[in-house]
Amino acid sequence: MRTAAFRALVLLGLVLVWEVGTRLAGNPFFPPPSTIVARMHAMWFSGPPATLFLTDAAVGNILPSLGRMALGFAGGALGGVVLGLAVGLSARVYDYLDGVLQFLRAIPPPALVTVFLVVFGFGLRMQVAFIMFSIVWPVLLNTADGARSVEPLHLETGQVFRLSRAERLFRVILPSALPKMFAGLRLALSLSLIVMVFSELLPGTTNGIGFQLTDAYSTFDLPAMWAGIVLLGVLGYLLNEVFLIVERRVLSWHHAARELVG
Amino acid sequence: MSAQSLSRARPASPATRWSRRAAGAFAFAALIELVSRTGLADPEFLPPATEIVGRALALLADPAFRTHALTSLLAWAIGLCVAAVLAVPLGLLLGSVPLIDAATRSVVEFLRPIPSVALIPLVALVIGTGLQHRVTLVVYASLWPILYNTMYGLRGVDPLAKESLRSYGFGPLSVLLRVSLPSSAPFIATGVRLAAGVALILTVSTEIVAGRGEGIGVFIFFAGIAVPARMADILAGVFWVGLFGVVVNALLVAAERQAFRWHHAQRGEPS
Amino acid sequence: STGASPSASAPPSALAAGGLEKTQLKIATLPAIDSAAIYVAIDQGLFEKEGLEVTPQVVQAAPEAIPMLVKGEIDAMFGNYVSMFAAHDKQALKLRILAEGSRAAPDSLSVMALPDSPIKTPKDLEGKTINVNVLHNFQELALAQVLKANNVDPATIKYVQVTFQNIMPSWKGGQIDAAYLGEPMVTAATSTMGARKILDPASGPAAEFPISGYVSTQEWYDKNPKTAAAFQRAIHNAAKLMENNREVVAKVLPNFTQIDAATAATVTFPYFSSNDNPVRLQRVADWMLEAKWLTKAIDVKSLMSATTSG
Amino acid sequence: MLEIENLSHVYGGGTPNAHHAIEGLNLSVAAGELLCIVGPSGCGKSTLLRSIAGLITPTGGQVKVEGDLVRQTPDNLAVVFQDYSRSLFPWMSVADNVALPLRRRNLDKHQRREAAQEALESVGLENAGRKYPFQLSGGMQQRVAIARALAYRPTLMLMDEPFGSVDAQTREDLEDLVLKVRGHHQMTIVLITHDIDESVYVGDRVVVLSKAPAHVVGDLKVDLPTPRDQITTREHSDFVHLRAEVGRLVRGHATV
Amino acid sequence: MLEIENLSHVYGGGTPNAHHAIEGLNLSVAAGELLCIVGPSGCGKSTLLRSIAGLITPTGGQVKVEGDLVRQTPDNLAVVFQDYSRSLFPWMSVADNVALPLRRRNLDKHQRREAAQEALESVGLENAGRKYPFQLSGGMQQRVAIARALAYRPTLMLMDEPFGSVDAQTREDLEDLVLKVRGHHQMTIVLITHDIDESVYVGDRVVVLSKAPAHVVGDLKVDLPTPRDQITTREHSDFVHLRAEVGRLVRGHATV
Ligand SMILES: Nc1ncnc2c1ncn2[C@@H]1O[C@H](COP(=O)(O)OP(=O)(O)OP(=O)(O)O)[C@@H](O)[C@H]1O
Ligand SMILES: Nc1ncnc2c1ncn2[C@@H]1O[C@H](COP(=O)(O)OP(=O)(O)OP(=O)(O)O)[C@@H](O)[C@H]1O
Ligand SMILES: [Mg+2]
Ligand SMILES: [Mg+2]
Repeated sequence: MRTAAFRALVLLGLVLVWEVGTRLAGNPFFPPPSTIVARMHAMWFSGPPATLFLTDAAVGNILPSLGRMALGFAGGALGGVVLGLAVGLSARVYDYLDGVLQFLRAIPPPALVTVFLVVFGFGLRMQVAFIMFSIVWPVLLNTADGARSVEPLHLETGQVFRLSRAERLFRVILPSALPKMFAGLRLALSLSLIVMVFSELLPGTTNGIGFQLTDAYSTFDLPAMWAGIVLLGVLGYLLNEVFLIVERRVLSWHHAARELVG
Repeated sequence: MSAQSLSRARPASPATRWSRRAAGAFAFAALIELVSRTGLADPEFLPPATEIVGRALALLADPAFRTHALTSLLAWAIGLCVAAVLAVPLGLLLGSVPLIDAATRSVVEFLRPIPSVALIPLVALVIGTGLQHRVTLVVYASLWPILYNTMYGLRGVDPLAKESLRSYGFGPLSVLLRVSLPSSAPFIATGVRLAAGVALILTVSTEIVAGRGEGIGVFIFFAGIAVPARMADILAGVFWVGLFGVVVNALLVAAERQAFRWHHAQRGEPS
Repeated sequence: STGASPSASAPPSALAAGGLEKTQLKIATLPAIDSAAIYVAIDQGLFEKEGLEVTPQVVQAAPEAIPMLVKGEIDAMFGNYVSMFAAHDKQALKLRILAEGSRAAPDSLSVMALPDSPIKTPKDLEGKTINVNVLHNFQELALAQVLKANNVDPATIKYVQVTFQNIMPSWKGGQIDAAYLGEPMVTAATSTMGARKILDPASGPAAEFPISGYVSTQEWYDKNPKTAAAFQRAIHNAAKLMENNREVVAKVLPNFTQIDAATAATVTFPYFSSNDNPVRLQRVADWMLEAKWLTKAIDVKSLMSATTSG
Repeated sequence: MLEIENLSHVYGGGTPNAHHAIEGLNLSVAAGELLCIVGPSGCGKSTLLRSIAGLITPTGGQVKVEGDLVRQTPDNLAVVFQDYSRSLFPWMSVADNVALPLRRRNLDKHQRREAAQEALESVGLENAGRKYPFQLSGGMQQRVAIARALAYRPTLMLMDEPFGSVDAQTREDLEDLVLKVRGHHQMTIVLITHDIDESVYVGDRVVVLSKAPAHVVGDLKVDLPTPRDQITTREHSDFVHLRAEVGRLVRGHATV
Repeated sequence: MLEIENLSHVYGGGTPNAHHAIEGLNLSVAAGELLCIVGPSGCGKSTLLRSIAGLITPTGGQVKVEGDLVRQTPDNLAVVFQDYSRSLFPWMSVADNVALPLRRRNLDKHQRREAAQEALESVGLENAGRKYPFQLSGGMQQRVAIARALAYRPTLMLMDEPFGSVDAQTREDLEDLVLKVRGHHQMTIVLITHDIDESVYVGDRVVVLSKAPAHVVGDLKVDLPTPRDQITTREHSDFVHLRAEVGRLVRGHATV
């Protein structure tokens, strides 16, 4: 509770500095936060109570964005965990796939837009594929690292008691790899928000936070652009908090064992 | 690099391993070739692999392309180094002083999801559009994997190892640098490997969206605005970027194996 | 002598030429045919004659050059009026138009359909999906006027933003019904795909629609009035040279666009303005206001030089 | 039951740091026998155990369990590792740790839980089931590892200094527990210990290994009356004699 | 040297799983004394040691070392942990592990290396310096942990079952080593052991703890002639008597 109050205080201080700083600078590219918040309210949160005060613009842009993000994150996370485990556990799979995966990992998605377009076409499929392709890597690499650094004696214990492959995977390797996997998932979560914005620059997009944001910039509606930025920041912050709650649940043993002593 | 397998398989010989790698790469190339040649994807927009690779090799001889490549390389290298130099100490700080972590978390988590597209004009406005523009964006994006892996790595350190050093009267800083850091170093290194990829992507992407002068991304952009778009050129550029990623990853993995022999040898992996 | 000359090594002739405040200029341009005048002026020594030394910097899109302009990294830029007026309206930039650049010529822009498409007439476009390079820009503005003149309700058109490179795949893949193309794509689509022209967006009310011009900030203009005038003269002179001489244009195109000499010989050029005309430019601002893209009216004349040169 | 022929193991073979842990070791253990192994620290006892369990592939010779060459871990085998604390899974409660291997036995969840609780009771940890390993003391963790192996009811049990971290009284109780279980369930047990008295007290046979590279330097049959008893057996004259004998053999090959 | 007053420690205080490990424990140790602590498994011995080392903050009472309240780890203290294998740093060679704490002493690199090598020799590991911990057997790792503590030359040394994983001969040698070093360097030593003979053999005093929550149930002065000797001391009638006495006290409070 005290740290929460402390954090709120720090945040408040920073917003104040931001407000004062931008007012003094008077640069139209950097509107003060009060202007931004007013714009956010007008644009998204001044709707009727029936829609939880969301405006049509909010329903039509924020929700689709979140949907894309959620789909992309889920798909990318799943793919990353499965591939990461495969690569981390099997020398054979590693040999076959590692080169190709490392190749794909280095490819800048904007250069592949045309290829995505011919393969997936306009719309949701392309966007979700784009997000998945971008966020899978941190999950994949960290999971592989986690799967590889399981305590050797744990593996041997599993072997001695002749645990089945599935049992070894789900009861020994996965729990050990989980802390590292979570580092990857946390990276992927905010990344999925970023890539969601990119995905809304893709040909044919007609809605979304990223769409609004770039449209605002191309028409120099700078407060609206900042409204998008701030919304992304707030969403990122909230998603991260939710993530941390889940993580604390899942990894309670890890935290307890690591933090209790000392 | 052998992996801990579910069942204890005998490590394959280097020859076998290399042939598997070759098979993997070949299969991937064959897939593209097939998709393109059969018209599953319009070959005008996804040329066959042979054509891409042929074009890539031809580009090597083009001094203009080499300049583009070197410029990107420079931005990438500077960006990655700066990110690592910033992120590791920052991660150590945030990972070991809960108060600072608490104070900064809302800000950090707020800043993190801001996409570079939104930042491109703002950064240009504040620090200009030269090399420093790309480098700033690269640093901003590739900071996170290193930062997070450092923080999570610290959490995985065996508390008894820390207690051992503390019991000899070493202060928190010594414990951090002599126990927590080396113990989490392998995971931090994985973060650096992740960041290397992110930095590469960001370098080229920024160039594609907002680069001028030189850079592989600029090369790709110009190939894209030709009529008709020079897809073979674009994908040849992509090919070199991807290949560079493979090489960098391999070098980093080799460096890790050298630096963390204790980590791998303990797990029965041949060094 | 004026102390404002930035460099002592500036050619003495430049100082003699009329006491320019600044002789070395950096100008942002676009990798498109519209930017040709500045390259012709360089190529033909027109800037040199004015005592100017101009370095063009190609940027991907005009909005990216605006931070550079605001920050003073460049002196002026070549950009489309719709973007510039929007920026001016939102006070991101205090605009000054140094010289007009290009206007749409017949057939330099075109809304086209593939040979087997059911779209035959402008009326068929109703309810269809059409690409634009950037939403809420001059393409939409001009087309809306022309559609109205053809009895088509512009509001029924669905615009999607598609980057240059992806127009062809989206079109062939059926994701857009008709393609809104500029040169050199119009020529290429006609010759290689047999595409049909449905409508010329630069006809009727939008004939000779002004697209882009050379702009700086008001502040820069106030500091460098003589340089601005010299620059304007050089651009207008280049445009005059280009009017009846395709070769001077074709010669410079490969320098900054991806158009090779062969294509350069066949494409339709836009009109390059050899004088400034506030009246035709005012039309753009008025249409923008009508489309509610501006918050208040802009008096274009007040943003332009008193000397219309030409 | 267990035959070891001419076993050798070299760590880091081919490198300048190669270490010959075992060389030309021969040993056989009959079904139902309880064999104690003693030997100097670092001689290769744990290495031997790992070879039997199929966790390492020896560089020479062979190990056969019930006539089959050991390539993988044989069926129905349990190991209590020397490094017991690392062999427990920190993400599972103590009861789950004990119950996990029982998935290989055809038991339902309820039965597994009961078997685990029973095993924990037998080592004096009836109240620890819901705790996590890190919440237990060293000796308690060691007993969890023992309980896990016992609950599994293996036919071959390998124990690497299983009673090193418990107090004297508990140790005696655990010794008797192992003897009792062995009798009930027809287990063959190989037990490594540093306590010479213990080796004679629980063992049917005591094998003494030399210092590295390990080979057998003594193989003593323990002919003490059964069932054994902590007071009377240890007072038995044969016990005193055997223990002196083992002591002599070990001392002849110590390290410091 | 060391005073413990009314010490209590509760793990997980406030939760339903709260565990009272120590309650109202009083103890004082004179400078230069070697105190042995015995007690049933899980009673709270390691917890007591951690409190003395300042690694945990006890929930009640206080610990004073040389008159100062222990808040942080006191100076010139060394601990040999029960879980020795985890207390070694896997990324360092054995020699570096031993030499690391010497950075707190004003020694240059060369001196550190020599002191480490000397300590390793004293525990019989002269050839292990360049190896990594995982390349050593359990007993060898334990001896590295002992060597690390010895090389540091602390004034207060805390040892948690330091000889549990070594063979009988090595164990005796290490016992004598500790006695010798204590004499030379004026160390105060608190040593936890489960071996009752050992506690009487090396201790100046033996303290017996009850089962959890731990408090002192016996405090015996060991008045055996010094220097002690593995053969003669153990034959001494007082030894036999004391050991029986300690045994009785421990058994009265065992767990199983
Ligand atoms: N992974 C390894 N790599 C290299 N050498 C090893 C490895 N494991 C063990 N050794 C060496 O092999 C020898 C035997 O080790 P082992 O663990 O079998 O001894 P042990 O008899 O069990 O000793 P202790 O009683 O101390 O546990 C030791 O000298 C050790 O240094
Ligand atoms: N981190 C912890 N959380 C909760 N309970 C703990 C924790 N550590 C120890 N305990 C409990 O405290 C009691 C005392 O533990 P401690 O490790 O001090 O015992 P010990 O006397 O050293 O036993 P042993 O001889 O088996 O090592 C035990 O019952 C144990 O379950
Ligand atoms: Mg061993
Ligand atoms: Mg203990």
